[in-house]
Amino acid sequence: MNERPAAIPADLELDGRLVDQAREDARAIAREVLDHVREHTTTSMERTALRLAGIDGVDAEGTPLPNLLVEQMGAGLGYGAAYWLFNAVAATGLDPMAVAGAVAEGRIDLARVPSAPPGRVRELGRAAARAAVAAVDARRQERDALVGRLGNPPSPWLYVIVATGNIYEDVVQARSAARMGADVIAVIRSTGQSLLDYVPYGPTVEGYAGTYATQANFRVMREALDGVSQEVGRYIRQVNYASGLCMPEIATMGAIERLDMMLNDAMYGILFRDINPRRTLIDQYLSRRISARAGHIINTGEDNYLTTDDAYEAAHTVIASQFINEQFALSAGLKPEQIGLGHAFQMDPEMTGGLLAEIAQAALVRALFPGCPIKFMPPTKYKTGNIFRAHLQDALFNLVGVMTGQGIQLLGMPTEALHTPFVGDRYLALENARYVMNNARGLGQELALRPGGRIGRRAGEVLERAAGLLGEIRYLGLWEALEQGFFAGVRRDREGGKGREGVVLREADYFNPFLEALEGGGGDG
Amino acid sequence: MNERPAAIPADLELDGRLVDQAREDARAIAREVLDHVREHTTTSMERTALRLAGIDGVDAEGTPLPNLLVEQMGAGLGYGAAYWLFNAVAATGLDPMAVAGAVAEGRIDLARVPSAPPGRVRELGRAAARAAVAAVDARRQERDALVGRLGNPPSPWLYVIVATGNIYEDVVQARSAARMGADVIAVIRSTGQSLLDYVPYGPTVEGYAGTYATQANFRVMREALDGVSQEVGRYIRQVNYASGLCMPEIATMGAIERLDMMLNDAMYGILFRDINPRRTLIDQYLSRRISARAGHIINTGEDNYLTTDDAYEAAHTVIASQFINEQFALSAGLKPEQIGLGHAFQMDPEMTGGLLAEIAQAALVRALFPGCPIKFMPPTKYKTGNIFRAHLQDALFNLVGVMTGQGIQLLGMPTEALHTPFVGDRYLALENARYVMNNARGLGQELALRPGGRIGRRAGEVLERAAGLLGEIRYLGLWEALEQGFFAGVRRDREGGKGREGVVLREADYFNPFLEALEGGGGDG
Amino acid sequence: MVEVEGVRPYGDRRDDGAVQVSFTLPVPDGERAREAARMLMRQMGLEEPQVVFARDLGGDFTFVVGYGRCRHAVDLAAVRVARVNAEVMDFKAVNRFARERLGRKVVVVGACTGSDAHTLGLDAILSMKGFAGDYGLERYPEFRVVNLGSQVPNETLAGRAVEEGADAILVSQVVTMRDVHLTNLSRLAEMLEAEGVRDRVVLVCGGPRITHELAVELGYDAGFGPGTGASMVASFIVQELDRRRQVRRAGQEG
Amino acid sequence: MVEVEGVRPYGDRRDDGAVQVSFTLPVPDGERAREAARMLMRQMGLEEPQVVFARDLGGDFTFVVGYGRCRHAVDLAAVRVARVNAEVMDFKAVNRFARERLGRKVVVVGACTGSDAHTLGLDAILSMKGFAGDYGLERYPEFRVVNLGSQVPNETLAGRAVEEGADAILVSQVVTMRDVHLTNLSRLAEMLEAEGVRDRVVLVCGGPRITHELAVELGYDAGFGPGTGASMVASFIVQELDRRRQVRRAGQEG
Ligand code: B12
Ligand code: B12
Ligand SMILES: Cc1ncc(COP(=O)(O)O)c(C=O)c1O
Ligand SMILES: Cc1ncc(COP(=O)(O)O)c(C=O)c1O
Repeated sequence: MNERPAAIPADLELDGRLVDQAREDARAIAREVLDHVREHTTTSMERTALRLAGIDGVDAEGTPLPNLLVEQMGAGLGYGAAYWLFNAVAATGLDPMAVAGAVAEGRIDLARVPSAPPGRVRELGRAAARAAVAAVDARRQERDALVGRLGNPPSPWLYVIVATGNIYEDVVQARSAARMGADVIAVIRSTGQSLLDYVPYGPTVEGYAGTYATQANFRVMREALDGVSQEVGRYIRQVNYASGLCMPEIATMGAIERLDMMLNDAMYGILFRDINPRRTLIDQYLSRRISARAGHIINTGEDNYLTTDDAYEAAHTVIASQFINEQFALSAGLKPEQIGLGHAFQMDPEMTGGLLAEIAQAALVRALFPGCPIKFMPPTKYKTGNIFRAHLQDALFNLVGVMTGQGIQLLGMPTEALHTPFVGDRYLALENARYVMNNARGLGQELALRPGGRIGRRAGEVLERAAGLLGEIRYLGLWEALEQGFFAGVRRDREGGKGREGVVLREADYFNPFLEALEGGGGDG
Repeated sequence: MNERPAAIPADLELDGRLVDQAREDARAIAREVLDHVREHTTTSMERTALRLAGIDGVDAEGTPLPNLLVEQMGAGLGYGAAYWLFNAVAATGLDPMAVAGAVAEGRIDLARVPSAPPGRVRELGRAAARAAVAAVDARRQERDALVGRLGNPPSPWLYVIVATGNIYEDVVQARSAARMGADVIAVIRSTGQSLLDYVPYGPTVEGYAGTYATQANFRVMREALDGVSQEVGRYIRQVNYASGLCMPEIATMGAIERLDMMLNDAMYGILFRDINPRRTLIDQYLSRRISARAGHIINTGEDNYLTTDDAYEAAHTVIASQFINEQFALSAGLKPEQIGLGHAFQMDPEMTGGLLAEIAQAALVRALFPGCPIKFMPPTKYKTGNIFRAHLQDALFNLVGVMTGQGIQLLGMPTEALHTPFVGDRYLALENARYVMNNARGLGQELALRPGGRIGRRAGEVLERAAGLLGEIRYLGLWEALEQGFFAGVRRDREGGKGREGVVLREADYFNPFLEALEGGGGDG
Repeated sequence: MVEVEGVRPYGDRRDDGAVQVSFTLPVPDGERAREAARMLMRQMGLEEPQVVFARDLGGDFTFVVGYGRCRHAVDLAAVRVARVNAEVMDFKAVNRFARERLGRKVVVVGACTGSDAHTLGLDAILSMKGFAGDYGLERYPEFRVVNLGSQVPNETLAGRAVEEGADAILVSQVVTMRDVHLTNLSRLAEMLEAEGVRDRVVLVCGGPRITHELAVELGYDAGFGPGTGASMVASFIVQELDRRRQVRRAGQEG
Repeated sequence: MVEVEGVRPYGDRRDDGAVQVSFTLPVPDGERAREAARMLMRQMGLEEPQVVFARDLGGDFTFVVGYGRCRHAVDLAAVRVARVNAEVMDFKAVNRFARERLGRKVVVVGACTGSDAHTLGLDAILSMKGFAGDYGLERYPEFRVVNLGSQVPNETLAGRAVEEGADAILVSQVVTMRDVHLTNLSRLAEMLEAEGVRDRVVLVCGGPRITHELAVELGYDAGFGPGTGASMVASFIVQELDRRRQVRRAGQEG
């Protein structure tokens, strides 16, 4: 993604003090939340610890073992699942997986295992954590090696989705997409998976408008993409969703199976899935710690605000949210080049001069987060069954993407209003991007913004409103801001929503060697 | 068309001296040709005189009366058809139409009519000419009144073609197009009409990839467009072709039936229809005199060069030809606002950065001819059966049109490679233009060319090569340049090609009161 | 071509039958794929089938664009259109109608059911703001609205409807892949049947792929597609309630 | 859907039969136009037909975009492809073949016939420059090319062919509206028959809408469509001439 930065964003005459102010407010907003995070854990966080300890698989009823064990720990969860697990390991001499198996068969009740010497338990846990992190590092080095050998495509990277519901069909279509020029392949999740409080197991062949995110499915797709990467001589990146009630668990699976990007937003689950705010904000921290270590690029979800809110009126909420997501990410140890802040081309196509406003927005995001690989989402909301006009909306979107130097371009589909992409739709979308971007290469360097023009003014206004909003949020606190519906016009109570029951206060001697190890990796979380 | 000029063309730092030089060379080139023109007439020129005298209709065999009479004048044509006609009028006391009828029935042989006193003949001719010009003026005032009441659309004007072969079907589709937002309707001629040495007569319902240009067809379409103009509250302009072997006759029909634009190029017939160079250059002068008086906007055909030549390599030949067409037009009394110089968006869509070169070209043309309503032609050559990509090529074409402030935008069709437009194709083309132009309104004012950038450099190079070419042509003379294949890579001998036999030397007392009257209208021809 | 009575597609002349198609064949590009495409077009009744563009999609597929002349025709007189039977009234008229004919507040319970989280469509009908200037039902003084939002199980919706004594149930289904919407919608209808509440409520569904015809097939009283405004829905509900009231009255009298 | 053996259109799963169509009906927009469109799609064998977009084109027409699931399928094994029977050789190979097997220069006369003025296609085959890096026949040492250019009457072409003692006649037809190309092409073939020169020449045509299959139907020896390079044409001509030579020889001997 290390291209000469597009020149148009650099033309924006932004008020530097305002930018610093906004960033400082966002830092304070995140800090307050993180104080809360540090005092709590969640069922999903603890299941993540178990997964990192190597526990996987399901019991006779198909319940994932991490869920089974965490349920058994019940009220004791505040001590950390790792404590119970390694206590049992110490006591029985079995390895974690064997302990889990015994629990599944009812041969062991973790609460009743005689407690081993704390020092011993911690030692075992830390050893396991070192091993886990080493495994993650190994996959990351694998990626670095492949990218080193195969190289990166020019930006924007072309990102397409597959969503057949059947991982084996997904693979066929992903290969076709890569051969047609796609750089990044995302497997969309089956509708509603985000609200499952467990991760489905094994390869799956039925899903609704998406394919279940399972570790086996991750592996199947990774193998296929590694294969086609060799064939096309480009490293093809794989994406899934570290989002919903199992956010950190999926991040872990993504780390183990060498996914390259994770859709992961500090607030998406709260706003769009009515997941409990505390649950989501606690989970996002750990999931980002994992992604930071795994070398994932996270993709934030601000684009979604514009599906419920008006893209022109609410443009500043996207910027404000990006500042917040940036701070949460940095606090979790993610480097700027790992933070794919999201936004979208969603203004009313009937708006006269709308393209100027879209350019202003895209240039503003680029200018505010120069180190980040910005994720640019396509027009969707105003698409209709008129596939011909939809194709044109995507053409202007692609033009703005290349003109303003976006990093990751999620390609729009002519059939957006109709169905998840057909294999032929993906061809048309890739051709659209290739044609427009190749034909317009360099335009962003050739054209400059006229000083004092409408584009510059619009960008300045949006920044001002975003900074104002951040000031308010800092004053109120993020919890209150969510209750007042500052984002996407949605109000969420800090105690309401799904998965609240999974939030647990950490005991004084809470034990989570994996988190410790990951935090060793840096960041100020 | 009186919009604030787009700013991008104004950014071009063109060498003013070079521009003046080019224009001066073009003036000299035209002057030399016009000296030749003034000494000759053509069968089509004389048929035009007869039409202006009110002679229309066909004989029993279907031969148009103007052709019949001119044939009868044979060698005497050098005295001017008007002489023979009004001599007969004077001698018989019949009116021109009656004389023609008598000739058709073989009751009069113009050569054998006793010659009346020359003074009397001239007097009758000049009276007829005054009446003819007055009739043309009346139609022009009619247009001015309608435009005054209904107003003009914003530029670029949206221009579409109809080409069913059946004038009544054309009318249905023209109405539909106007209601969908078209500003200008051109009826494409039937394949090959340009090589007919007569104008077909009456309304026609069969044609090949076009509809015959006949005066009756002009009238049928004019009525329909006047009707729909009232309905949509915009004056809908009508276009046809004053081109081919009957160039000035069709210009006359267009003046009488109040057409608004005429495709009319000083060299198209020579290059693309292998019509004799002398014939074409003589005919174009009279046809332009008529269009000047009728208030037509002419559309020149430089776009066609790029279908046989490479659009990037031959870009300068388009500019050179435009300078020449401009001078021929001014010499015939056309005002700049009547000179729709043509060019096209025809570069290889696979060319990296091609859009920059297209912007450079469009901006250059706009900057060189600020007073002219530039006619911008769509991509056609590189279109294939891939209607989806074709639609995108047109989107970038429309973007460049609105960004650079072109005057008349001939809309591209997604099915360009397949068939003359279907009614549905026209809808898609108009939607494409409306969406892109409305969304990008103002972009040309907001964005500036970076000084010393690639776009500016490219424009400068093209201008330099064009000026160089004009210098050479001035030195060689246009006749020689055509023989050496300077345009469209086609070589044409001044004595070769179709219709050469129709070129006649004017006698000392050549009589053409209509030309006299038209030249009274100004211009330095 | 075979001359059938009726309307045919129109390219640039009456009855030329011009039709454009595009599809992908799970076959690598090449003459065989193109010929196969032409054969398919012939089977569709497209004469003079032409493959005007074909592109290989990475080895296993060929994308095709084709044109042909449609032999089929439709007798317009025979075209039957299923319409929601209610005359559309505006905000004021609906409320007046409710006050005068029903004499009580109309209670509606709405939800996006199953795993569907697309609330914009339902909100367009229910929320104050409404859609394209057409106020939502919450703003109607004569309506009481309970909007359960997204991803609501059919059970929950049915339960709340009974609790609230709903006059009408409004269901939104936007996700249609693998026909989930059909399953979801018919399940709810059956459930209400089973619980014997079906004929106590006006049952309405909507979504981008919903037509009134389809809704009726699924056992609903009405279905609304793209571009629906709240007033259309409100008009139907009050008129339907009034119709039922009259039927009941007639029943009692007779 | 009815299970037929063979390949079907593929949207996002094998055999889902997904097909996109667009066409215009000479009927004003409205539910009737949409329903008529659905009925047409059903007649084409498209199940679950959906009109996903419809727009009025100024009163008299409705433009429609639709999707449906194609019931038809094609048995790939049964697909027959008409191919020009000649193996393609390159510039060098063709000239060597001509020298060795024919032992004389091959004379070709080409033209855009009738009112057709589209010379680029023919020039791509005949001119020195050629097309996409594939030299034109003028550059072949073993060929003598007479390019008559545009808008050449069939009579003129036939006449010149005889004068020049042409081995092959190359005709280009680009304009196809109202099937003019079919009329032009068959007229020429008949004319050559009538003058008894048909079997003395290799008769070839080409153009964007020409397929080999069509050419043969029209009485030509071969037809070439979009993307043709001169070498393909040259290969066919020399091999066809050689084939005929052998047949004649065999005839004399037997
Ligand atoms: C906005 C949007 C989202 C937003 C939703 C935000 C929200 N709170 O609603 C977000 C980003 C969250 C989202 C997520 C997803 N989406 Co979504 N989304 C869309 C999008 C872009 C617009 C839909 C919309 O709001 N239209 C505007 C409303 C007003 O129109 P409408 O729904 O048609 O409603 C009108 C009528 O239908 C009718 N109506 C609708 N409901 C009702 C109900 C009643 C009772 C009545 C009377 C009338 C009525 O009246 C309304 C006003 O006229 C469409 C694509 C498109 N352009 O259509 C995709 C689309 C609907 N989404 C799709 C998918 C697959 C998803 C996901 C499942 C993807 C995934 N696997 O992650 C997720 C998960 C969501 C879930 N669990 O359901 C697909 C559905 C494919 C299919 N046919 O099954 C679409 C078509 C995109 C695509 N091509 O893939 N999506
Ligand atoms: C360039 C062009 C012109 C130029 C022609 C310049 C010239 N000297 O050739 C100009 C501007 C003069 C022109 C004019 C017209 N054109 Co024109 N033109 C085109 C255009 C844009 C490209 C055609 C082309 O050159 N393609 C490139 C060549 C290399 O490809 P090709 O012809 O397919 O040739 C290849 C193969 O087919 C094959 N091949 C072709 N011929 C032969 C012959 C032999 C023997 C062999 C072996 C192979 C072979 O080999 C070639 C190389 O691979 C097309 C639209 C399009 N994009 O296709 C319209 C198009 C062909 N034109 C069209 C029309 C209608 C006209 C006009 C008649 C319009 C009018 N009424 O005024 C006029 C008049 C021309 C006339 N009298 O015939 C229509 C034809 C519609 C139809 N299907 O009938 C088209 C499709 C545009 C449209 N959609 O309306 N045109
Ligand atoms: C951050 C994030 N998570 C998840 C999703 C997908 O939704 P779901 O949670 O239903 O899988 C999105 C939607 O684009 C997203 O942006
Ligand atoms: C000036 C001019 N005349 C005529 C034509 C049309 O060709 P024809 O002379 O065959 O009608 C064109 C083609 O665009 C043109 O530009």
